[in-house]
Amino acid sequence: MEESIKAAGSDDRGFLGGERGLRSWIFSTDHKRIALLYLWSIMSFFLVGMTLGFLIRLELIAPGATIMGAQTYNALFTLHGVIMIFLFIIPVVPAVLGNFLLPLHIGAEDVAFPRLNLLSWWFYLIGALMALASLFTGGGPPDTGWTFYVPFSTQTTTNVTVAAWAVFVLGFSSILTGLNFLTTIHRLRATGVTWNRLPLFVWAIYATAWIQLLATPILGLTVALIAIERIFQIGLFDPARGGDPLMYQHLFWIYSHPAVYIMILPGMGIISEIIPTFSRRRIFGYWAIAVSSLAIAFAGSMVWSHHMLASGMSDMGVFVFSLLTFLVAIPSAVKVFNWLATLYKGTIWLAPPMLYALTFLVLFSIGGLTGLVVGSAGTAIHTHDTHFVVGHFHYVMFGGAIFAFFGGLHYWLPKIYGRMYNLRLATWAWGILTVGFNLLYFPMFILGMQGMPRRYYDYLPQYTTLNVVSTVGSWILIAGLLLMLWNLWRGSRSGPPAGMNPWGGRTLEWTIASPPPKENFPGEIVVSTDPYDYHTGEGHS
Amino acid sequence: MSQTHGSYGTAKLGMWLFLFTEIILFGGLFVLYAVYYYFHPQGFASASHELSLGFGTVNTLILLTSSLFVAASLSALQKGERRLTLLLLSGTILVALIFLVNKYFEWSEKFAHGIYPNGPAMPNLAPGEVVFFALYFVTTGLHGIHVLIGGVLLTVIAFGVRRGSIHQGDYVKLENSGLYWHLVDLIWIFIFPLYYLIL
Amino acid sequence: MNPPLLTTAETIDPVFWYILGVCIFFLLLITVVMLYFVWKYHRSRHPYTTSQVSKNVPLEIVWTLVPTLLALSMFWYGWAGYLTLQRVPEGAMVVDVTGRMWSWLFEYGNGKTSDRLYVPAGQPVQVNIHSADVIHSFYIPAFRVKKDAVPGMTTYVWFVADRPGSYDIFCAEYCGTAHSAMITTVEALPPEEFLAWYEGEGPAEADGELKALLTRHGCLGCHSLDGSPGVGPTLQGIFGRQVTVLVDGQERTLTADRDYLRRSILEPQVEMVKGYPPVMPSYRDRIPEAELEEMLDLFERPASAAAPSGEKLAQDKGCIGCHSTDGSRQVGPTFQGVFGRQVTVERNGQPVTIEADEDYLRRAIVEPQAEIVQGYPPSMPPYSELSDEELAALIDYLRGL
Amino acid sequence: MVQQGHIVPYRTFILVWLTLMVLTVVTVAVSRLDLGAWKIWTALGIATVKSALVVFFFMHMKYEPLYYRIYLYLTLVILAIFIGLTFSDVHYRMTP
Ligand code: HEA
Ligand code: HEA
Ligand code: HEC
Ligand code: CUA
Ligand SMILES: [Cu+2]
Repeated sequence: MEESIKAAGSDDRGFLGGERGLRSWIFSTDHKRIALLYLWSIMSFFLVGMTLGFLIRLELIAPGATIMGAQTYNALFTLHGVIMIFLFIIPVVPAVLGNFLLPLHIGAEDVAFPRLNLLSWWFYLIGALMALASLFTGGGPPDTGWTFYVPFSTQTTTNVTVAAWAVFVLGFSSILTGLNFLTTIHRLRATGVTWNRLPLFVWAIYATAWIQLLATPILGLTVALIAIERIFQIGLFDPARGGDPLMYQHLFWIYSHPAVYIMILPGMGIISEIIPTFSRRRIFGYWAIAVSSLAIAFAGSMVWSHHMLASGMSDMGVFVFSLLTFLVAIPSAVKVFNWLATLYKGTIWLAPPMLYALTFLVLFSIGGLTGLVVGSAGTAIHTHDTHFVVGHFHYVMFGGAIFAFFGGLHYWLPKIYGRMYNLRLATWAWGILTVGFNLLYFPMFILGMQGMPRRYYDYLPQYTTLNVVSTVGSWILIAGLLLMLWNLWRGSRSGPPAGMNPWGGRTLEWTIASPPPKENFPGEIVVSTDPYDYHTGEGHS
Repeated sequence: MSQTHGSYGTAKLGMWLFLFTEIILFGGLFVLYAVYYYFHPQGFASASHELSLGFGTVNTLILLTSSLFVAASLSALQKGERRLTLLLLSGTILVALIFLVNKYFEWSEKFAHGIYPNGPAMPNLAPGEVVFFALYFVTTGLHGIHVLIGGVLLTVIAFGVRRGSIHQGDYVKLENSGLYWHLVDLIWIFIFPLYYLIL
Repeated sequence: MNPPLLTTAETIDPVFWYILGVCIFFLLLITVVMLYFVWKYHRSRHPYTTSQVSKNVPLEIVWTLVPTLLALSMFWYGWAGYLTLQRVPEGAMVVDVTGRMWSWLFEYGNGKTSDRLYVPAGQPVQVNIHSADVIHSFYIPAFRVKKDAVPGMTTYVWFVADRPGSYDIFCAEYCGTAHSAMITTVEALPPEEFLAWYEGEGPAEADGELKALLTRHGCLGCHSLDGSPGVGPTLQGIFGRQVTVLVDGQERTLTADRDYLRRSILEPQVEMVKGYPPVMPSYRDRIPEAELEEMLDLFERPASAAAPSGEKLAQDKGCIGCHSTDGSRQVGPTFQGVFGRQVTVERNGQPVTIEADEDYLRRAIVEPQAEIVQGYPPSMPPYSELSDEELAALIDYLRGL
Repeated sequence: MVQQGHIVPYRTFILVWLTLMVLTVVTVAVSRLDLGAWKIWTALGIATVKSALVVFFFMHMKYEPLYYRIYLYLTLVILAIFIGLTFSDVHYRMTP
């Protein structure tokens, strides 16, 4: 891929230059090269996951068998979920943008443990390959849903065991990344980068890293127990032997709820960078945003059982977890209001990153607010495990985390590759994507209200119309997505030079060349500016 | 500050963070223990009688002693007493082996009675007893794996000390491996009363 | 009952409206403010920043506190609704339901069983939920109730069907291959009719014996009885058929005799029918020996050429999902009195009024888009796959309503 | 480059070790008494003291910067939340 940047004239290839060849990449300990390794591998799996989503939608275009059988469908949404969650959205922002930017944002030469960083990538790759291997070995692709609920997951004859170990390995990768980032933020800040001068993206990564560190081990344990249960049948969750199937769900969600904040917090960090830059405006409520990231991380570890409101849990459990769920929404609300206030009296440039950031505000709000509907005890009973939930989580994950990530790509790819994509095409792609997105997922809220359960291969005819709309939406979405990816790809290969600071950002990465030199900064630096150092009377140049 | 001065503290912080994840990993098993104990106090008590208090106590004492050796070996290295360091490390590794051998006998005794996952004795047990043994095997098994890893780690470190790559001026590898070993001990300090002592 | 009993739907719906209302309010607020700022401070209108204020503590407090209070109010209202769902009114009729892969079995106080839930309209019903294998979830959207069926636990829901009619029951917790086929209905009957059913033999279990047995054990989730391939091979004419199986990877052809069928059910993974995935669970200890014997007997007996039942078809094909039989308007017009009634339809965009005779009904089923009843959306799918007998049976059934 | 961590005297370690030994014996002895529900709490209490000794002396926590301790407590609080909130379900469950 380094071939892609042909040294054009004076253009310096920075960390992309120097050593060439595959080995110089897959064994590199440079955080920037590792970030790109992640980018390429994660994006490949993203396309696989996307294609599966597309096939799911095709099947649902009409009741009955459309293009596949029930068993295939069940395997498809399982893989779609597993790939999207564990191979894509959990690692994507920390591993790609976090890896690339964290050292730059704090004025460091690399992360604290560069070799461990490389090892994390290898774990990611091995885990991913194991997940793929589960498709072709044993009793066929797993068909449990990404949640692996017992006792079904311990009884099905499909290849759940390998998938479980794959998730275990992926969890390891995530833990090591979190550990690395926490240590980096603590120990490697350049002189002058005090805690109140950290860019909010770094704060977000910091909060995320804590969740990765303290929640992921439970996931490792949980999937290991599934595998052990399948191999030895020890009966830990079997009621006939004194176990309790609901305890599995507790363990699973103890990780998997906090995991949704692993997905969204770094995205929120990106938004906190983009909005000030394109408004030429100091971020409003720096501390409110930083502290709310920590608050989300902490409170997020206390609400897991809102996924179990209809599971036969005790009423007290329902009371406690529903109440805490409403409280965890508050820090998100605080962030949204502070971002809005940042626009006030700024000068707003609707460049593609900003378009994604603003769309994020709306889509994430829709997703978050519908989270309240599924979090309230009375209404949760009706909406649980229906397409309403499917709508909710695609809005927060795709409309939230991934739109933020797309914004981040548009914002930082010119820094990473030193080249600019076509702004007009990017705007078009954004428009198509946004229209397709809403057409695809909004009908799911109505379907859910009407009672269509999720993970349904076949449905009753009264749900047909909205399913057709949704499927058509997915086609439009695809068009936008492919256009966007192609434009970014072409831009990074052969766009015009982007220059050091195309957007006028104030964080440290904009003070060095694009692409950044291998050693990042010329020796040790002393920082005396604030990451949001804008002044009244500024405009876009 | 930048990475050139401070890699000692950096490595140690990294190790501690890793230990936190280990605490949570075993913590998950303790969550299960707490809940199942709550559901089946009788079953747990009667099953716990089946475990040998003697083995458990000896293993506890052994492990605590090994922790002393490791802790002292660090002080020794810091003071430059290399021979003493090596002696203490060998002691620790020896103790780790004794622990594992003990564990082996303990497990095989259970196996001989048909108590193992899906073993012949299991269907006759009360539900609470079955989960007790399930948890017992998973927890002590996972702990055993940690003992093994810790032992191997310390062996590598001991060779490092002998070769001189780990010395008075650069001992963070010993310190970190020691931390890991202490964690293994720490976990056992809780496993012991929970599985052997409650009646 | 006084005061009049609120149904579960009547309890939960206002909660929905309240929470959705607050959500829509905030969404509009955020979107409007955002769009306004973007317009007002767009760089073409506002080329330079005019303020760098970055802190306002009172404002932070306000926009923390107001959402908190609103959130608490939403929580509380939702909790109150939930309590209603959990508190079964006095005098509720108790029915037990067991979920298994992939069917529901209802058991009533007098030992009667059925695979649909028959209840008297207007009387509260408590359903105690059990599972025979994995986790399922008992879900009736019309009543806003749902609860998981967890092995080793008994859970419950209650509801009251205030009008006679047919309401969908879904399995909402993923439970394997035929999860989405684990569907049945609540049949709310007028109290006298219910009593008649409850005490008599009733029309409910008119299905063939074999079919009933297979449904009960969830076989029909994967196997058909009409020759169509499903997850597994069809069971139509299975007895005596030549099958090619793989044993330890070795291909072998044999005749499906009694022994083979027994093995296929108890140890499905040993002899694998070629071309099918190894997903069939073993039914050892899951089917009582007596029932297994009965099942094999029935396989052996050549299938009687039973005429299709129109009512059954209407259920199976999902007609009842959109059409009521009690005169109420649903997605489509009611079936009650449909035969011979005067309808106004749009044909090629022209409204025409015609009498619903046999021919019209046939067209309306096979080619519903050609004539759309006025006032209804053109959402009915065409059922061109129906055989002539099936169509005739359906129309016969409609004639009787 | 010399690493200057705190050097703990052997004497401290030996004292700690002796205490740990004694506590182990005590906990075994106490477990033979009939304390009813208190039994598990005494056992856990003693285990907590023992582990604190290991953490603070053997593992040098006493000599580390304050934030190490804060992070350790954070981890323990999170674990306590995991166990505690699980009981908000389990403790009130009607059919275990
Ligand atoms: C990025 C991922 C992400 C994020 C950020 C969230 C955020 C939230 N989620 Fe979501 N959720 C998922 C991913 C995510 N979720 C997934 C994947 C599932 C399904 C898993 C599965 O079963 O497969 C799920 C399922 C799920 C359920 C279980 C549904 C069910 O199965 O029955 C619940 C229930 O409470 C819930 C609630 C919430 C809440 C309250 C938030 C809150 O954090 C949202 C906070 C945000 C806002 C509230 C919006 C912004 C604020 C304002 C606009 C101001 C106004 C605010 C107030 C008045 C409070 N989610
Ligand atoms: C990051 C998370 C993420 C993302 C981005 C998506 C993206 C999509 N998902 Fe998602 N989805 C999940 C996470 C995600 N999903 C999870 C966790 C579940 C739950 C799983 C479970 O229940 O266990 C789920 C479940 C789920 C369901 C519910 C299944 C069911 O319950 O029955 C549906 C149904 O429509 C769906 C659809 C889609 C679609 C259409 C997309 C679209 O975005 C995809 C758009 C498609 C494309 C853009 C295709 C691009 C194609 C190419 C580039 C190649 C071209 C190839 C061909 C034309 C063949 N998903
Ligand atoms: C998960 C779906 C599933 C369920 C439920 C299921 N089967 Fe099967 N069945 C299959 C599949 C797939 C095959 C073919 C592969 C095999 O032989 O295992 C099969 C094969 C068979 C065969 C051999 C058919 C032949 O052509 O030789 C018989 C007989 C059979 N099943 C009967 C039953 C009965 C009776 C039940 C219910 C008590 C049942 N099955 C439930 C999936 C299922
Ligand atoms: Cu039963 Cu889904
Ligand atoms: Cu959640």
